Amino acid sequence: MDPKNIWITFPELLTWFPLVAGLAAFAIRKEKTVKAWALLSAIITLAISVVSLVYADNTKYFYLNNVSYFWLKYLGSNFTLGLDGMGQLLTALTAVSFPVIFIATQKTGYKNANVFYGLMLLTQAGLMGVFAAKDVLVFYFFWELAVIPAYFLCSRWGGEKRIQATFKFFLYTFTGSLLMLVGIIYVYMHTNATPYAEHSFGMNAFYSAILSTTEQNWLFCLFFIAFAIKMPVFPFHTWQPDTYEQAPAATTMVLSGVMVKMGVFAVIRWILPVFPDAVNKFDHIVIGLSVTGMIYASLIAIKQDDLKRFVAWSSIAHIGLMCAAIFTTGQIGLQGVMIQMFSHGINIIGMWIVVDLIEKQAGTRKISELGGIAHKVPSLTIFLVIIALANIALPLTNAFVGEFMMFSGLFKFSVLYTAVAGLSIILAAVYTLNMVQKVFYGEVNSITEKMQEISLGQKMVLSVLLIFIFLFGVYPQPLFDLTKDTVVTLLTRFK
Amino acid sequence: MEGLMSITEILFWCLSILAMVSAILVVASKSPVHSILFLIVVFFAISGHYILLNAQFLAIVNIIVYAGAIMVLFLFVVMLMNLNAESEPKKNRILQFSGLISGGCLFLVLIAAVTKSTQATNLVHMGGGNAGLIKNLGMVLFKDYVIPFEISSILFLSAMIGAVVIGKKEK
Amino acid sequence: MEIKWYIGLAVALFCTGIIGVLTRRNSIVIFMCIELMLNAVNLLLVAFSKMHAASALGQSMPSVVSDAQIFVFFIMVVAAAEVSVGLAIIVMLYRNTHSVDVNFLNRLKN
Amino acid sequence: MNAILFTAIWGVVMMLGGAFIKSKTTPKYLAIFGLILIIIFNGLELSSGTPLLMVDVKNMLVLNSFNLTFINVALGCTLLYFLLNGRDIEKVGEHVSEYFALIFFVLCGITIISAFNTLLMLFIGIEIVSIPLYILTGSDKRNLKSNEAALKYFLMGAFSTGLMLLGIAFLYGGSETGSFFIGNIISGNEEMPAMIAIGLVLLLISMSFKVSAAPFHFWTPDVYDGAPAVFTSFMATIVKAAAFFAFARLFENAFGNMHQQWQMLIVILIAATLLIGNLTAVFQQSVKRMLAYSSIAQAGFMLFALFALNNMAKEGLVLYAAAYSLASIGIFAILIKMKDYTIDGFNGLAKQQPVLAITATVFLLSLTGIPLTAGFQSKFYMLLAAVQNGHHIWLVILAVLCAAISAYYYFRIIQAVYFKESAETEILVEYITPSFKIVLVITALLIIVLGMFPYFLTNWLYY
Amino acid sequence: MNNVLQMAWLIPVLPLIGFLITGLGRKQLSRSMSGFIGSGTVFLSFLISIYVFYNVKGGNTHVAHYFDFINIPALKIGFDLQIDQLSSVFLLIITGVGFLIHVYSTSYMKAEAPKDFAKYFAFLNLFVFSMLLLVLGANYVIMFMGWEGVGLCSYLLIGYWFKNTSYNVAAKKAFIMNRIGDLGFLLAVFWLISKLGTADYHEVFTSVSKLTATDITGISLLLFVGAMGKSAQIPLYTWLPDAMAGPTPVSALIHAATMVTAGIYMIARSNLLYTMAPVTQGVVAIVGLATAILAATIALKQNDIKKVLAYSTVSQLGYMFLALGVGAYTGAVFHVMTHAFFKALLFLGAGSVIHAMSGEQDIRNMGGLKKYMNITHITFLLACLAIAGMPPFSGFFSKDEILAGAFERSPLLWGVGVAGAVMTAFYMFRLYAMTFLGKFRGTAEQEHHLHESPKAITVPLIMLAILSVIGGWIGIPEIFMHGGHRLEAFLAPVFAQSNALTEKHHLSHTTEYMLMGISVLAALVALLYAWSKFSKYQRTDTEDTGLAKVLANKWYVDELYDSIIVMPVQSLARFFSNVVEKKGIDGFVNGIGKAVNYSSRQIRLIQTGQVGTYILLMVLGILVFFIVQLFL
Repeated sequence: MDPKNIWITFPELLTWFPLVAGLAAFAIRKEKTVKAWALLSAIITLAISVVSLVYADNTKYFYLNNVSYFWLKYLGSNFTLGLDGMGQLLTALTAVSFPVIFIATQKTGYKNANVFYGLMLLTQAGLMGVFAAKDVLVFYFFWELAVIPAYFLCSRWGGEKRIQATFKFFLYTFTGSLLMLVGIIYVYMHTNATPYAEHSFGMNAFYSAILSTTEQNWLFCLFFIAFAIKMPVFPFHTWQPDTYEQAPAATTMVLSGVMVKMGVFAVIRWILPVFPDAVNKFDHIVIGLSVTGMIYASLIAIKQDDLKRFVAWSSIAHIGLMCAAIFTTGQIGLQGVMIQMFSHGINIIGMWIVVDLIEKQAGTRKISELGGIAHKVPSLTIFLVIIALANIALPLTNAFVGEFMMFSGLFKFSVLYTAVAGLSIILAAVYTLNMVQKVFYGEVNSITEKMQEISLGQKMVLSVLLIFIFLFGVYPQPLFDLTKDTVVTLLTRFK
Repeated sequence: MEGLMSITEILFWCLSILAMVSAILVVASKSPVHSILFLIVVFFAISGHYILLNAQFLAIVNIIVYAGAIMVLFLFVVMLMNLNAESEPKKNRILQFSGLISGGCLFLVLIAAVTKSTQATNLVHMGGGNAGLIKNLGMVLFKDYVIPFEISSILFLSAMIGAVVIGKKEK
Repeated sequence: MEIKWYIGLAVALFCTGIIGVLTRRNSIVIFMCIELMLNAVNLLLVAFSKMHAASALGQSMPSVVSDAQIFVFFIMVVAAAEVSVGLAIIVMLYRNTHSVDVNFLNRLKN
Repeated sequence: MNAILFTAIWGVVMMLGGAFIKSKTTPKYLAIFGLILIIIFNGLELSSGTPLLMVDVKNMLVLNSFNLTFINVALGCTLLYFLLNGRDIEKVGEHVSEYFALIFFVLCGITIISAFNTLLMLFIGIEIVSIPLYILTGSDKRNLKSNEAALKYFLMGAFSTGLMLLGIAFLYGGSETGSFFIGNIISGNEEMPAMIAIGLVLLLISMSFKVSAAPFHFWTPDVYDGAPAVFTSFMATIVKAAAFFAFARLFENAFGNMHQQWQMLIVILIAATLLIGNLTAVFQQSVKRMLAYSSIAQAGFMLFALFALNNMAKEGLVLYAAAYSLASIGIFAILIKMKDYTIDGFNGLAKQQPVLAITATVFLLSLTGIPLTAGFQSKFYMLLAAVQNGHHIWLVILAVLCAAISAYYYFRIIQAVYFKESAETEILVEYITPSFKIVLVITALLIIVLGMFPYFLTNWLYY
Repeated sequence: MNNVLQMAWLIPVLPLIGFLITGLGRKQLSRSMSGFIGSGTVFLSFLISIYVFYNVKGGNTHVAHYFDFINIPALKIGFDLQIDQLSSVFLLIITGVGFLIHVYSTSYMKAEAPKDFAKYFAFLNLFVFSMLLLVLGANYVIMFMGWEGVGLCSYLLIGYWFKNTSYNVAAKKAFIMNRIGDLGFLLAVFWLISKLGTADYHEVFTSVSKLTATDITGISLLLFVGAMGKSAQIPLYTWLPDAMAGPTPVSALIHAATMVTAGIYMIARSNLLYTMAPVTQGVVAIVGLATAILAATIALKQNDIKKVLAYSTVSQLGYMFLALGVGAYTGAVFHVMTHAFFKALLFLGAGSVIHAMSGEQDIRNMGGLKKYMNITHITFLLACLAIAGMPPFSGFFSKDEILAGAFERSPLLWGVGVAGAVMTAFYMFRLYAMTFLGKFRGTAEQEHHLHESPKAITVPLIMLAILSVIGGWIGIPEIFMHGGHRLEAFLAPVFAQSNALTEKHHLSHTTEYMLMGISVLAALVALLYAWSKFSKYQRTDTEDTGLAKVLANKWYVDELYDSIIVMPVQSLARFFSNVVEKKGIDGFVNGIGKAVNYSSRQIRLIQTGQVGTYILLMVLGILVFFIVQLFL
């Protein structure tokens, strides 16, 4: 296809459209209109990403998925966006999740809704940019652009303790990203010249940067801390439960459904290829941490009485597995991570939706105060049970594929870690079933008495999620085909 | 020649001692008025040095501007406020002491540094030399240094405005 | 006469000034000590200028010598200006507080 | 050259104006008009390379595109400053036009110290900057804080002048050439002689005093806090930036080729400044004082220019000057409008004054160094320069950690503005004109544009 | 490709469809409709299974590949179904017994509200689907899907009456214990993948030579761990008795006939690995035997009719594992089959009794039911005889084969096995006698509506009774009839590789006769003793003491697990969330913030507000700088 007659590319569309729509949203005063507008734009974005998936094949449609124009010319940073398999996957996830979230939280009212939805869409733009960036500086910009609106969303519309909680979250991530910035600059100084500058921020320049092993080691630390905080990996996780608990439901969904993937994505995109030696050096430490985190988080999840915190902890546990699998630097493990990024996004969003519905109706998140919802709202129960089981990777659900592959990748790497990590499978069953039993089974009580059947829209949204869950649980191959090349090319650096 | 040199040396030392002693007295003496007077003495001593170094212009300016104008200004202010020995409350000892010490240290450090350097023993061209004569300096000032000279007028303008802004009584 | 003596004298005067600044509380006296410091500098400059005069450099280009003395002149000029402003401030202060003690006012701290 | 002359002239004009104009508002317009003229002239000089009237400066001043650009930045910021704070300057006292005159003199001094080529010019320039500032600091005569600030500023300023002069004297004595021209104080990069070293240290100290770098920063919080807020805003931004420019200019041209021998001092300065500035700012309750400390913290970042001393650093310095000045002027302008200068005074501002709230947010984000703001770009350039220099990477890491701390106190304001509630009845700010809002928005936009396209500014340096 | 077995996917999919219809339409469907759909779909797949069976019998086995499940360069896992002798046998058992139990349920669950009724059938169908997937899967991954699927269904069905917390707890226990096993299973699969890069039965068994002995042992052990969980072996057996909380047909189908035998199927499927790992075989045999005995002992003192059956199931499963352990794979499968018949029958009978007793399950309150419910009584008796191993009932043949196999390995195993058989006979007839003989011990109004159950219940009973009588005749030992063991002949291909590895030293006929005689006689004695002892049982409220008490309390195993596993985990979790998290990590993070604040509060005190101090500090700074610059 001739690049000349392409006037706009998919990554641009995916990034700019939400941005513009978001800015426009600020201008809309009426709550209903702005909601409709946000939903509409989210759906359009989804449509765009669906189309882009059709043209995903970079061998044929390279110029539809890649674009670059001058930016900080003399610093060697061009505004480069590009979608490879992984990028496609995650932009798709982003595109899917936002309409779902908007529909699911349709009922919730916000004061100055226009700001709320504007910020949400800005966050989406930021996420898209992060997943599409092929230039470190651009990546960094979008990385922050995604966080700042999220921060405002959380501390403006969150719970009582929102300010401290989300500020903690912000400081955490900000510190992390600043450290990363130093790392970026350092690597930049070791990249090759470009026509206009003696160094370059381009992705390929970074991939081919010459770094001694010692340099790689401490640079790795700088980068990894930033991403570990975002994922989060034990012991950098302490911001997460508080933030998820305090943030408004919609934002929480974005945070845990998509933004968490930023960390995973970034590790794969920016750490593995740039610091291969360091990765081989630190893999045991990182995997050790992740595995510890899995068990740790699972155990704590057992003790949680707050539904949101419960989900948060379980999420930490699952992310731990992803992080571990990445550092096995094996094909199976990484493919597992790829598919799991998507699946985890879907499942966790589903979890949040259900939790949110419960909170909205029952007015409490305390597991101990709930019970017998299965009588009042059987449909909700069915949805939750399925999603929860998907979350703990029951076969024929999407998460199973991912976890299966990640575990077997990990097994290749080390039997011991796998055995320990495996315990989390059991623990996951324990805490999930505990929750299901306490919340949904048993006798109806005064609090759950007043709950009603959920709306059709919500049912539809959840059903969509279920479709994803089962579709990719039974036939995940499309996702593999999408990401295969990314993984293979990535692993060529670990020969 | 020998004798002459020795005379200048003697003069140098006398002036130096005079300057130092009165400088110390400036700091030490209780009453501000005394300090001022001693400071004037210091200035005179320094002017003496200038003459020794054959920098007549500066010697004169120093006397006129400093000893004459500035110090008198000080004197006026002090008188105006009729400050006397008792008016200054005692400063706490530790601070004074540490001030003394650190000042001394600074002195030692500087001296040590200077003596280290090779240039310390360069000779100074006493007497002679006509660079410091009023005529020559005048030439230089109004030929090469006309720009800074003009610019310094701004300084005085702002000083003047300052006097107005700050000194003028509010209505 | 070797330059080091002049340096010694100037530095000594300068440090005396500093010590005065550090040990006194009367703002006027402190100000005078600062003047003392400036004069020490002047002396030093002149001495240096004559030192250069003595050196080969001075012979070749006499401007080196006069530069320093002009500089001293400017220092005096500036000092004069400074004094007028400084005293104005002190007087203003005295008007408001009837004190010239530098530590009398410390509303601004921490 | 134009800038120097016309600022001086206009200063005189304003001064005389003070004698004849009785109305309080006229001087403002006069000043703004004059400033615009000056900017135009300077811009012409920058673009054409030839000043309007040639004056033989005997090479005591050097006006290249680099410092002309800087001067333009400074003048431009001052223009914004006038536009934003004109009314507040009128409120300070009755000598309105005198204040403006003084500000013009300061500008004159700024142009001098950003173009000086001999130590003499540096000295005079700095004095021309300082003396009016002493006065402006004390201009709120009835207010004891103002008096106190003026006295402190004056005494310490004079003291530092003394140090500087001693330094100059030693440089003169120590240099082989016996010249005050910064170019040829030292020749070659051999081990520097003791006297030069003394002179260098003393100059370094006096300059760090001017730019309020720890441990010579002590005057800053008190003076900024005591001075009338309008003038604080001016001092803390444009003047400080200029001082930095002079600092960098002096040390690059005079001692650049023996950089390694004094880099350690800069390292100490940076570390101390960053830590003290940021840590102390954290606990402040008064926003004004907090900003004073934050200005110290920012100075820590600007010092990287001297640490690195390469092209990147020079670009960065100009960028930083612009970014920092814009943001601080903006936030100060808002602060001045507030009834209550404490952080709680900002509670619930977003409800009452959305425009102020959003712009304030932009300014604070820029000060924090969030991407898409000029603040980020400038910090980024500084870090680039520092890393390029290659030594003491730990210092860079320390810097970013401190930046994280700074986020802590800047965001306290943002939180107050957006997330805290005020007692519904009380009005937080006094009357605000639409024009004020417009200028604020423009400033904010400038910051964002610079944040996205820093080369709009940096390209001028190589014009 | 145009192999008729290609359409094997219908077999599991039909129940799946049934599940979807009944599940989604549960609000609309009437009882009869959902009952019909539920049983109908299963019946259809039963028919297909028969068809498939005959195909296979005709020697036509087939691996049907439908689509790629995972297909990346490093790993290929197809969504394949394997139809061969082994799976076809299981297909028959599952669909056949499954169908009967569905029919039975239509009447048994009448009391339920229509939508719960539908839900019940949905779950039941889902179970059948998973079970079929389990046995049809052509690689361990597909098997694992079914494997966890059945676990899930058993969870759902045990907790079917979810209002009752204790039921939920039981369900949870079942699921978690299964998960523990599943972990073992998974690890085994990972091991296979990491060593062979495949999980396909065929490829694994062909390339098994690539594996070292340790690999094989490890893999087989881990697989066995999986089997422990699923088939309720020591130490993971405690969930099965609790699982009786579910509706009785469920117990019959899942916890007797099919699911619990998944472990046996799996080991039989991977028989080669086990044959090549003698260590594992030993472990399997011993664990199996131990379970058999332990469960039997416990069963002796249980009074809940279903509990007794549950423990007997456990112990029978133990026998099957014994068989597997000693390499008598055919025996194991054979016993699975017969056991499916008679145990299902027993449960259904018990269900019928409970139904009649309107929910009463304690046999001490029963007795003399034989005059009220005849068919139930007869069929139950037959089943008891079968399980007690009385010739010519089905149990006899299978159990005998197992014992024979055990004897081949070591007489000791045989001896213990016989002891177990004796106990079995004893407690079964204790149960029988206490339930049906003697006079009724229940309350009056219970007595007044005692009645024989309706057709839908009795017909399946009868069918199963017939099966449990004649079911054994497909496996008549050589000594009675040459070529009598048709099952062995049929299954031979599956175990061919293993049999090739183990040389068969046949017992002499005399010993074989002797062994049979002994075991049968011993059992018979126990049987009669129990009959006489309990036929006129009278309620005596004397506390059990000593061993009896221990048995009545199931050897206190639950309590043991509670104290050595559950409690520690709980307290560890509490420790983490309260101490490590709050005080430790988060404490540290917040500590940084506090430290900054504190230092800020301290540092700002330097700013004394006094010029003197400031200048002093400056001078000190100057000194430092000079020293750094000039003297360092």
